[in-house]
Amino acid sequence: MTAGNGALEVRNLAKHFTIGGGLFGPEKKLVRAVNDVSFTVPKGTSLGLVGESGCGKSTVARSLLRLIEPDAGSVVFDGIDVRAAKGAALRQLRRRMQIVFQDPYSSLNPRRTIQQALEEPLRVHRLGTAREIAEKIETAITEVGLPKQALDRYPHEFSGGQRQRIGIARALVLDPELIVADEPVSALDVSVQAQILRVLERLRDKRGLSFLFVSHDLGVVRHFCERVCVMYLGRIVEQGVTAEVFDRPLHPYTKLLRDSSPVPDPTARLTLTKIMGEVPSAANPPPGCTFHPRCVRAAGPCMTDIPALNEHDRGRQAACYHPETWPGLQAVAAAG
Amino acid sequence: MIRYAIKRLLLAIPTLFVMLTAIFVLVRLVPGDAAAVILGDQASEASLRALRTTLGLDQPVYMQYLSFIGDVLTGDLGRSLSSGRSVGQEVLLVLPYTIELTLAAIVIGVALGLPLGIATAVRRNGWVDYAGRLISLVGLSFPAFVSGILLLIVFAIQLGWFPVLNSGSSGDPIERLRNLALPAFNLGIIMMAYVVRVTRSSMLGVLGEDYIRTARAKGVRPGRLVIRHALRNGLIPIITVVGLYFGTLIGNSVLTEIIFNRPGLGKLILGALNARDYTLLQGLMIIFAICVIAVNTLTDLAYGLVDPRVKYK
Amino acid sequence: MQQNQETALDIRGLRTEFKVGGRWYPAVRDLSLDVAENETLAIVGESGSGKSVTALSILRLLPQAGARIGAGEVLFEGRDLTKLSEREMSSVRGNSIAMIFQEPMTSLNPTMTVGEQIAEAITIHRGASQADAMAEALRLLKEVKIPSADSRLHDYPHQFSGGMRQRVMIAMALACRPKVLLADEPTTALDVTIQAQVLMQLDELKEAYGMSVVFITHNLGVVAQIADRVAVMYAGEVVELATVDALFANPAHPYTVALLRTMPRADRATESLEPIPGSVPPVTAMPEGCAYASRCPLKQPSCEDKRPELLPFDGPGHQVRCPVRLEQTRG
Amino acid sequence: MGAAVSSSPARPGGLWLAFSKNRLSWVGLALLAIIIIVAIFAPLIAPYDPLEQNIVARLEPPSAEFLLGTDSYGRDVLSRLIYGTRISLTVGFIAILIAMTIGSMIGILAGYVGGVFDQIVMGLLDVMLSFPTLLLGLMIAAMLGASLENLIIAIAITEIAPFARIARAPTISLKQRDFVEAGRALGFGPVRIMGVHILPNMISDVVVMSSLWMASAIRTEASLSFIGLGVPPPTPTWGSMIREGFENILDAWWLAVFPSLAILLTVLALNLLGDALRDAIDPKLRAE
Repeated sequence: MTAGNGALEVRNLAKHFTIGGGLFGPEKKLVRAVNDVSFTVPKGTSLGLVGESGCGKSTVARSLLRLIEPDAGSVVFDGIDVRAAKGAALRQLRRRMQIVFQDPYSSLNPRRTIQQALEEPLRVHRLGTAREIAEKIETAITEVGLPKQALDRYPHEFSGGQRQRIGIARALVLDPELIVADEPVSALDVSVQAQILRVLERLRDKRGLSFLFVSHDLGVVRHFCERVCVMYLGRIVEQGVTAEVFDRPLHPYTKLLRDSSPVPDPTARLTLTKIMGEVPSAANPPPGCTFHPRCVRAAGPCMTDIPALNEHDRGRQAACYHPETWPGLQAVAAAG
Repeated sequence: MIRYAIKRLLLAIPTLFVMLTAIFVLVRLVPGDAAAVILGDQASEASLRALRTTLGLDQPVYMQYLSFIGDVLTGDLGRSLSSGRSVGQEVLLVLPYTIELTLAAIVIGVALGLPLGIATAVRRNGWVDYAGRLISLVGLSFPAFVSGILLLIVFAIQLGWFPVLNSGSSGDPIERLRNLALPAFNLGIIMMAYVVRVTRSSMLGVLGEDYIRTARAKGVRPGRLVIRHALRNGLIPIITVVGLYFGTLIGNSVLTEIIFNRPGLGKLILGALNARDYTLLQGLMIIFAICVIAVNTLTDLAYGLVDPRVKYK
Repeated sequence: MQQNQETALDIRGLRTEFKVGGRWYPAVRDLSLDVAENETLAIVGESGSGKSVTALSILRLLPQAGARIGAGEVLFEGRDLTKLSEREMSSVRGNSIAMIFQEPMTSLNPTMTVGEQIAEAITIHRGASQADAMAEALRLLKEVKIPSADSRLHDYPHQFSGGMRQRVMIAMALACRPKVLLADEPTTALDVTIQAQVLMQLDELKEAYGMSVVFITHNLGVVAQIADRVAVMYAGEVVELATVDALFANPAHPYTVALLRTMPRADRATESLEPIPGSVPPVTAMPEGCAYASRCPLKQPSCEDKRPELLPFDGPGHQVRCPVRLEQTRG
Repeated sequence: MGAAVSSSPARPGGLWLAFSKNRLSWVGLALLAIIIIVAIFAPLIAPYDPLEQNIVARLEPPSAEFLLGTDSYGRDVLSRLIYGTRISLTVGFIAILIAMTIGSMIGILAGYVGGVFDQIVMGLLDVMLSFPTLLLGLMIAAMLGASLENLIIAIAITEIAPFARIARAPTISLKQRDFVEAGRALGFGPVRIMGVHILPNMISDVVVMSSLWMASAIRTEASLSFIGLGVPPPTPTWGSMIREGFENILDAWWLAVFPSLAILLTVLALNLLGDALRDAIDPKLRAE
């Protein structure tokens, strides 16, 4: 493994859930929520994780911080094995990797003032004197664009966007190096969404933060992330530089996702002749490439074998036997 | 559905074991020598020893437990210390009266409580609502023996409409009904209070659901909206809660039987308590436990019938 | 676009009020809109703009306590819907005006089969027998492309996915061939690929059934996909009304302009987003003058004194509630 | 009051506002206040010694001398009623306090830990919950013997299961809230999360129910006393007074009626209060 370079490296991450079972439930079923997921977030960069609901993107995000314990694979942050960390080492890691949540109404304890919410992590980790702690939280709250007076108030006195800023401030007080942002702007109105994206951009530039940015909104990911991983039914089906992936998608699912995303331009109306089917249940995935029942290009091995995530062009990877072809993009035939 | 039913029935088995174990432990909670407690201070050493052997108290606790479970599973609940009859016989003698009483109470409670509960929810904050809620609160505040005594004083002693001394055993159906009326009404109004309350909160919850708005948007009129769309969904929690109420109903029927001097399990318990007849008491608890488990199981099955989602959960 | 066409629904001066702390405050103010036959009118706005309240007001589905229509008329087939009795209103709902909602997961009755729920409107409004209604329900399920519709007719909602449930909702709304369909954020809770399917299907059905659609959404991308005309709402008012092409090519109101600049696009790089500063004034503290003034880059001192009116802008049917912009174009 | 309350920062302000608008809640509160005052100042209020027997004045009907009459030992019913308040409130309050503490701890733990532990604990509690409260109390009291302490223990045990249930439900929903997840991500320990982030957000649910269940505890106490399993005589308790009245029901109606009304009023007061509180915290009922 690479030694401390500040990067987050995820290899072959897997998480299975069992549903059902128990005394009342139907038969036990194994749901492979996340399967063989690998990616790297170099220091100071943003990686987007896009996909539709149930594709496993949030599970990946939470597994990295061990809010959910993954079943297999490795997570290495700055040379330290996250999955093996215990006790003090784990607490240390939790300082360095933080999370921002989707729902600003659920992410703050309604009974604690903003001051209490921001102080608590510093006190628990015994970081600094009372004076230093006070300075630190003032810095954090102004950094996210709220006045110091906000500290004495309770969460319910703030709007959704303001709460989201507070949630970001709370993640900041421990001076993390990586932020896992799980749909941080999805619950907000567009005008507020832009405000929050601005705040995150500023933090990335000023503090040199790395981001794993989970979202279902291609526009937001395109705006915020240099690179992107597209997930479908627990697997990464394509990854690469965001603009390239969205402009010239290799995997038919990426193309479908892009073509389905509405753009504010009446001259560019949806031209999809046919969008087939729905996402199958992760408890009962189709054999072979899990996308094949919805795929116009499916043929031959697609029905039986799971395609590997292979390099198709410089820095472009896709898990597809019959990737889309684009002028100027050399299609490297997938091995196997 | 069948799968669900079988699972539910299987689940009753561990529950029964837990209850039996709890009863076993409870009965052994008697401080000091149980035989001495039963026979009193004056008992001779010989009679004490004899009783200990009869009750199996001279054996180690685990043996006592095993033979207790074994006896229960083979249907042997022991013999009453005072009458010498088997517990099963004692219970069978009076069980019909208790069943008659609780069934009558359930019918009264649901027949009055359900419509009133629906009315309070539909006319929320109207006078029906306030009246219904007040009636239900007062009903819930009565311990069964308090309401029983008040009913007895007013309708039997002062007005003389019903007999003061109840003889449930009368063969004459009219007389039997007259005997049943007051105690059943006593239990019924408490149950009604309970049903009104549960129905109201359940219906209020359902009436605020999105699918009720959908139905209104479809042009469904208020009557059909309440009966067809809201009630069926509202019934789900109502059934559960009414099933859970069965335990309270049994407890209240004990008190009611004592007040109205009606034969039944209640009087049997009181007699056992006064005679320190621990075998009979233990046997009665086991029977109650079995009844409660049976009713809970039935409730869950009914739940499965009303809620299509249960089958697939 | 709406020339030479009959008006299907005409809202005039609608004011819908909510009771907050014992006082009535308007959530929708002085709203006038008309929907032509076969037209899709999108109402777009952020949360709290009053767009959903408008739709609920048309069918009078607001919560019975704490909300009321304070003023205005909703003219439909020669009648003012706000004046109808509750009984007369019932025979309009689901019959000549139907509605679909945002949350497909909670908007269907969990204890009735989807067939029964679709058939219900037919038995109520058409007096059809249960058997005929179920046959029609099956046809509708097929029409909205539910796979193996025959066997799914007797399934319960929890056996369907979110996208399928929304199709069932649509089938239910179409059951009596309504003149007007009110769609309140029908695709917001769905994934994008499913959203695209439902949007395209709604468009096809609109043509097939000859309906007018009032489509409520917060998503400008969705608006661009399906609308013929667009009303932009802000703080309970329509601030701009235009054909879809005019709105996106030549947005007039500063709010519309700002809104378009805050939306990152999937199909091209957005250099920098320009967030709108500040927030929407709360319904209990609406300013005297223009509700957008506090956030507006074009604000003039006069904006805060007097509420601007919705006046014609350049181009047919284009209206805007901003005297500053009107001044600019004239000048 | 409204203005002061609405400017208070924490959410309970809204709770208080909703509660105080309910007229019935005030009736309950006033009744309860009177009952508590009576219990505290019993020696000052009671006209006679509740234990003093008076052979000459046996079974006297209510009169100017004995406002609520006398019992078969010639003891003043009013005085006994006043002292009986103490037993009912003490038993109800302490039993509920015990049950609330133990039950909430079980509920939070089961809800937070989840999994098999939760299933087993809840299975056991379900069994307890479905068993008739009165019979369970009766059984325990009968086995332990009649005394004030045993009565409290018996009633406390019967009320543990409902508290555990009511504590578990919000714990589970709070556990899924992002701020609890955030706490874990920030490196907080489970004790801190349960104590600082879960408990304060659910305690109102538990406290509200405690008023309703104190009513039920008082009912159970009276019922057990009535059966003869309560605090032993000659201590005056409402249940045992009614029992005595019941034995003389044909010739001395007042013996049973007045303690009956006392129980009814006390339980009603607690129910009114608890109901109003519950309506106030139930977001489903408070919304709109």
